[in-house]
Amino acid sequence: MSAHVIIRVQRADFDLASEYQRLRQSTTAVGAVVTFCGLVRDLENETAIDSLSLQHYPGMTESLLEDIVAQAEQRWRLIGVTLIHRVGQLSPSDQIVFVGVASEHRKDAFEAAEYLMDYLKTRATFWKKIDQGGQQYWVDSKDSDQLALDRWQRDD
Amino acid sequence: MSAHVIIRVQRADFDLASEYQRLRQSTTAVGAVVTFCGLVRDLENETAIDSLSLQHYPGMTESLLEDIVAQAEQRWRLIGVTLIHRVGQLSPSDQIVFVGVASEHRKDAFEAAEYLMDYLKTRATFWKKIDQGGQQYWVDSKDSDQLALDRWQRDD
Amino acid sequence: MIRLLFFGRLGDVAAGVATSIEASEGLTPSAVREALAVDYPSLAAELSQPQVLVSIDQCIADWDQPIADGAELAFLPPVTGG
Amino acid sequence: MIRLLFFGRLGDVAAGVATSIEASEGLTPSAVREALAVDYPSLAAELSQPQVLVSIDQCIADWDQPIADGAELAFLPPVTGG
Repeated sequence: MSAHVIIRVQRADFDLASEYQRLRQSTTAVGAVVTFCGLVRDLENETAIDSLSLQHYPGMTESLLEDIVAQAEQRWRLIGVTLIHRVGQLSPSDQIVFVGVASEHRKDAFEAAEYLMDYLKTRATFWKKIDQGGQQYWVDSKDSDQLALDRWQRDD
Repeated sequence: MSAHVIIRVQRADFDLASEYQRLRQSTTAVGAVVTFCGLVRDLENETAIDSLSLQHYPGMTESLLEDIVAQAEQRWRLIGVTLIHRVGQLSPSDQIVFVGVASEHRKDAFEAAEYLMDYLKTRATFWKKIDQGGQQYWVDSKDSDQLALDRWQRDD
Repeated sequence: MIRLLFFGRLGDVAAGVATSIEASEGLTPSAVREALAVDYPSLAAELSQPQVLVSIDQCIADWDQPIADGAELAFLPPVTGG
Repeated sequence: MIRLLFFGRLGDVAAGVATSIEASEGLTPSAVREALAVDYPSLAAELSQPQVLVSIDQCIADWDQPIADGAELAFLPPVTGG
């Protein structure tokens, strides 16, 4: 069984409702749809941010995301997977990333969605730059993201 | 910190998009929103179903759902939680249940949403009756749901 | 009087059973089940299944917990929502 | 010629650095970094951070992997998407 996979890297915003409807209607066997939306938080290091800009490595990003989805498909029974990541300039509360998974049973959808996010965070070639009161700086990677990933590798 | 909690047991369908928008706008600190939608599957015991009817224990169901959310709030940092469960007659592909969680960081939202579903499945006073080719029968509870719950209790 | 409620498959088996029972000193869910066994042995057998829970006034209760007059006693088979 | 790409904070540090380098027999990412150290010591220091990865033609590569003529070599700081 091969899942219906959609991967997009785009400047435009996305619409949760239409992404959900597509996943829900993948087949009549769908019993569970899990979605994750990541939003731009208002604070970074406890200080308000003005904006965020996201750079990526075109071509490489998409192929890494395809790899990540293929790995999830090997671990869980998935009917549909949608992965959307925005690039360019974003403001607080804007949507950054969408992961949606449709499956027969909830466990597959929950675990695959969390796995996809953990891998995306530590593997996919995106970089965030923050503008905070006119000061621009690149965001540092987080140890917590590496730890989140390690958990799945212990299970291997 | 007390989360914005909405709990509803209703015959009417629900709209993922408006539930998501409410969760997303709980506060400007929201960085992650996880949603789960459970749908009526087309098959039960590998045979097509005609419809499903959901009975519940009015009053007790709502207070059990409040307890479940309160427990999740003790374990994770949550900004918003919405729990909607439908009752009455449903058809294949209809939405049955919605769980939405908003938090600062994704781990809280993912884990709390999965926990809420695992508890709801094994604790909340709902009963499903299936109509399959004119034959009506009550659904048996699943060992897998009890196992899903046990996992959280080991962590206690 | 104690109000009796039967949910899920128990509701089907309890079709025609009285929806209330006289209160009495020290009455428990177990005693109610035994009283029902006189006229409804198949219902009492279903209620004796180990997975069946009872609630008193919408709180999960023990089978030997006393039931106050005016309370609501419900018999709950394993739940199957979600 | 080998195309050079610097992402994230490395892009800022590499401002003004040539976007390509002459190919040569057995050239590796390590050797490219050493060549850059001559004119851009601070960039080379950043590239020596242990978390910096390299990719050749968009596949993660070893620092001592040979780079074919016409390839694309990218220097990648730790990713921070999502």
